[in-house]
Amino acid sequence: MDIRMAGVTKVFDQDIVALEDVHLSVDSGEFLYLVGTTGSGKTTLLRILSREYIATRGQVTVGDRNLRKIGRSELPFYRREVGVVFQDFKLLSDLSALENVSFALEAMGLPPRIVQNRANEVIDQVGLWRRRFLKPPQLSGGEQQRVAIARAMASSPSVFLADEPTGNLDIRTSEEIMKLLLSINAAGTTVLVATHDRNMVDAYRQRLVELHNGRIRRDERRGRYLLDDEL
Amino acid sequence: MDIRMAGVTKVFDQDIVALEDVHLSVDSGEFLYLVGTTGSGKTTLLRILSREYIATRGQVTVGDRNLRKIGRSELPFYRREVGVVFQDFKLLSDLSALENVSFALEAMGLPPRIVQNRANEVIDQVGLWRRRFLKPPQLSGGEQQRVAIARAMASSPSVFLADEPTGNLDIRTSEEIMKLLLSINAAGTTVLVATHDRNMVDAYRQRLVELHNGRIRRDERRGRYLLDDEL
Amino acid sequence: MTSFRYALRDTFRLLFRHWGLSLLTLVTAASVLYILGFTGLFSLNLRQMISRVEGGLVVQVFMKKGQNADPVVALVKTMPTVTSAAAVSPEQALEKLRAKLGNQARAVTLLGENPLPWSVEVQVGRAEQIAPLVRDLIAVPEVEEVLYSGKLVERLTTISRAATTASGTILVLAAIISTLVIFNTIRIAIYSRREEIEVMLLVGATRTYISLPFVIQGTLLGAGGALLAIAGIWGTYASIMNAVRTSLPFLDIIVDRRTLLQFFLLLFATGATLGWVCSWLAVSRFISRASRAK
Amino acid sequence: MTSFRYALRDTFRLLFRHWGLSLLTLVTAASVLYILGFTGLFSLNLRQMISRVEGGLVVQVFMKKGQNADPVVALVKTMPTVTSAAAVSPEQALEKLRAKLGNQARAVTLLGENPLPWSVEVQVGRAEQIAPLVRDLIAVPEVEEVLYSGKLVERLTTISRAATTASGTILVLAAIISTLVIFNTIRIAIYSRREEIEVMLLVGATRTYISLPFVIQGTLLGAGGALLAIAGIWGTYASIMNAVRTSLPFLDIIVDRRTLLQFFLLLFATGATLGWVCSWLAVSRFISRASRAK
Ligand SMILES: Nc1ncnc2c1ncn2[C@@H]1O[C@H](COP(=O)(O)OP(=O)(O)OP(=O)(O)O)[C@@H](O)[C@H]1O
Ligand SMILES: Nc1ncnc2c1ncn2[C@@H]1O[C@H](COP(=O)(O)OP(=O)(O)OP(=O)(O)O)[C@@H](O)[C@H]1O
Ligand SMILES: [Mg+2]
Ligand SMILES: [Mg+2]
Repeated sequence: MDIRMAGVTKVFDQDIVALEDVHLSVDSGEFLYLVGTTGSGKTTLLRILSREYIATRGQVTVGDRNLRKIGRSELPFYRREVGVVFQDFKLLSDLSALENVSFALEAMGLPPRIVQNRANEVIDQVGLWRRRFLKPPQLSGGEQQRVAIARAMASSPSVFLADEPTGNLDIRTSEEIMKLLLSINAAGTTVLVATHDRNMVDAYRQRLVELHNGRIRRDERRGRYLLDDEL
Repeated sequence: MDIRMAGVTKVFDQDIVALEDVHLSVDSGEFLYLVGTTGSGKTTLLRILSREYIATRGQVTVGDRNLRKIGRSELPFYRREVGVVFQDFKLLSDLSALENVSFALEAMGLPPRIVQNRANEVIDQVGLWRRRFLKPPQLSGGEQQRVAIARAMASSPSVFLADEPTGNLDIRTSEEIMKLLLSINAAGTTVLVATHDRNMVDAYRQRLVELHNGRIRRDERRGRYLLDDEL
Repeated sequence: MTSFRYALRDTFRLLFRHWGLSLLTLVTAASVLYILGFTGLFSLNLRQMISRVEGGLVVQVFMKKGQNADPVVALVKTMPTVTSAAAVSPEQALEKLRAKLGNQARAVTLLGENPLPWSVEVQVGRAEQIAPLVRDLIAVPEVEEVLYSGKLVERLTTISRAATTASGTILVLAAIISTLVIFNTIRIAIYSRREEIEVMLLVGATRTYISLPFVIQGTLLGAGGALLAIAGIWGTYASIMNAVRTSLPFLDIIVDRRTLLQFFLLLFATGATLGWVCSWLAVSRFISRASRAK
Repeated sequence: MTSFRYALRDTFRLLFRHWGLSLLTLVTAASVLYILGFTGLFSLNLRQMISRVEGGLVVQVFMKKGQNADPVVALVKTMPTVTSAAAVSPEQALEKLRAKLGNQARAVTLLGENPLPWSVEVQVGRAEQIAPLVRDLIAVPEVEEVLYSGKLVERLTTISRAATTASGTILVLAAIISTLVIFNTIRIAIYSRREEIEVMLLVGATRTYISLPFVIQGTLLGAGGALLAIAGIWGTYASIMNAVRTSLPFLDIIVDRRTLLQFFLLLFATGATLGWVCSWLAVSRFISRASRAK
């Protein structure tokens, strides 16, 4: 699905402007890095796309849906088409890694056998087969992050939003995850990745959007991760 | 304070061996990177030092304390001497950034005026002055991470344990945090930093210990971050 | 269908993963329903005792000298409020008087001819039906005098009314309090799972999918609490029945198994319904709050 | 000292940041204490009424023909259990008999000479004191006969004993249930803050520092709940007193302000203590569990 943001501004209480007049257009099947210093608005942008937040001003459409007009009963169905890797994982701590994945699939009403197969498959893909029965508090940070990735990709969403998917991973594992994201993208899914990971951004060049104080500062087809003094 | 670990092994349920026969000696005032792939045991090692976990086998002493023998009533006082930046931050979500720092100081029984001054000081040092009244859910990932750092350093601990303190930070901010850690270390504090951040490790060379499957694989005075195939 | 199976499994997950919480909720529900049930039984018994006392009230109708009791007995048979009517001959009346006087009975033996008239003893079911009955009886020409303990009837009427109001009020109060406590407990229990609910919403679970396990759980806890309460009440009440039977046999407490069974079924239904409605309300509010976009 | 100031501030933080939770706990505590208080008042009233009835029991002592009542009056004055004793002359006795006979009074007017003896009406405070009294009176040579409603006394004795046991049991039950519900509610409320407790432990807070705000909070909620409950009970009880005064004036319910005040103070203390002990137990258990090293 394609994403269109036009003049999107997000203002929080106390006049904190997290996003300001953002125009962004992502075609169906594109891969996009979202970079920017901490607090520049990456997570806020992704949250607007997952309809956790509603833009204070501006238009957001994903596929043929106007996010401002999604009703209470339609929201779950929208969310099933959008896979999200949350920056803080948001795993259920009393479910095992495998159950964390399968319960998300179950919530979509899929029959048990399909759920089991798919959950096993993605847990294996993120390299957690041997850890699948452990619960999040028993997993290392990187392992938790991979459970979060597995859960987000399990439902084969049309849009994949990943907030720092390699923030807790070593370089080798990061590379594997990046390859996974690229393969998801290759299957036609639109992928947005918010990241600070310079190594990855430079190793796998893709469209790169840089946020600065809530505004888009750069939008390049095969951008490199640049520091302020390198601009 | 110095840290001595001798033959430390940590086995969890289901025979998961997170650390195996670790011998590590860190002198008072040293700075040490802890690296290793995800799941290699970095967090487990730090948790043994903060007495969240007790080693299954082996001896651990910090300063003149044998960690196996710390009693229930002594534990709080030990923990005050050890500042910890947790991988998942562990901030209280209904306290503001500033309060998250000050409450930790208050818990040590410091008088209000000293608490206020010190909390303001460290919040400013990590660059959150303008965000100090926001609560964790209102802060970006990197901002939360800096609150966690501020809280850990506020009490001027003798040992500073940081688990991925730059995992959610961009390169520029990471550098500032690294400088902060180095200045804490320069003041005589023993600092252990578990990290995946190759850029930082290579930019600020320090003693480097690499864990691999729970065992120490490398221990170099000014080590570089190497991938398996670079060894 | 599948999602109902998931819901059932999740219910048991909720119940057993947080079994401490479940147990606390269960015990609270049981305690509260115990109180509610006991209050209910108490009201039932109160009403029964009062109606027994009321049923024992007697109106004495004295006929004029030389008249027998037939006209009054005939009239009274047509009245729906009258539960019994017995004619008393002068001889029987004298016997009774003697018995009643006890040690002063010698006074009676000093009488010559029996001076007492025919009379009828009439009983009704409820104290407040006495006043109209008396009015009708006095209108009968053959009746000399109608005697009844006016003050007692008045008292009984007010006591009966007061007891009805009181037991009703107590029951309503107990019901309100039970609902409050159960609702609060379930809400607090759900409050401690708010993160779970938030995460479920974020991954696209529907409201029904999220709430079903909580609602089933609430219903089970309510029903389970009710069962515990019933067991407790049965235990206490059985020992009360025993104690009453041996030492206060004149007290008319309810021992009829059919009535008690119905009562317990009602309590069970109340517990399950309370658990159901309360958990549904509580979880709905949470879902609404958590799914509000900021 | 400073840490107590922190504790106070944190208490209010707990109370108001999670005000929904506090309110739920408060209402639950109030509800439960309302029930407890009401049960208490009910027991008090029950005992008072029974003791009034018992105090109204009369033992009639009939003297031998020609003897006056003085020896019995003299004897009875020395007995500590006797609350009143009144001599009745034969003339008074005849008057009473006439009144008692009602419409059969004509029988008495037919008597010639007054056949009735001197008698004494003796009252004691408690039904169970009657049997020994009677034994002593019968031993007096001038006494012809001692009359008392044996069955009634027996009944009253058992009723009085049963009521004492019952009201005691009910009170104990209510107290246990209150404790359970309040403890559970506080525990569930604390359960939802377990992360907070864990974090505090990790940054080196002492047990006291962590528990103090929870304990103060629990005490305040218990005390606040008790105040609400007292207000509620006062409201209900005042309207009951009113209703009783106007329509059941013969019912002896407690209206003495001093007694009620003492009772309410006791209830307040109970609420505060319950809140205190329960929150202390609950938070201690949590801290112990959370601080166990793995
Ligand atoms: N709910 C909120 N209320 C108030 N301010 C908020 C809220 N959410 C975000 N902000 C503010 O908006 C700004 C942007 O936050 P955002 O989380 O989008 O940053 P980010 O680019 O994801 O940063 P990071 O790389 O550190 O995760 C931050 O300064 C943050 O304090
Ligand atoms: N409480 C626990 N119970 C069972 N297994 C555990 C527990 N804690 C950690 N482990 C296991 O021990 C191993 C080491 O975990 P640890 O958190 O120390 O890794 P790490 O080096 O910090 O990894 P990362 O870089 O991903 O944070 C992991 O495989 C993890 O699954
Ligand atoms: Mg972010
Ligand atoms: Mg770790």
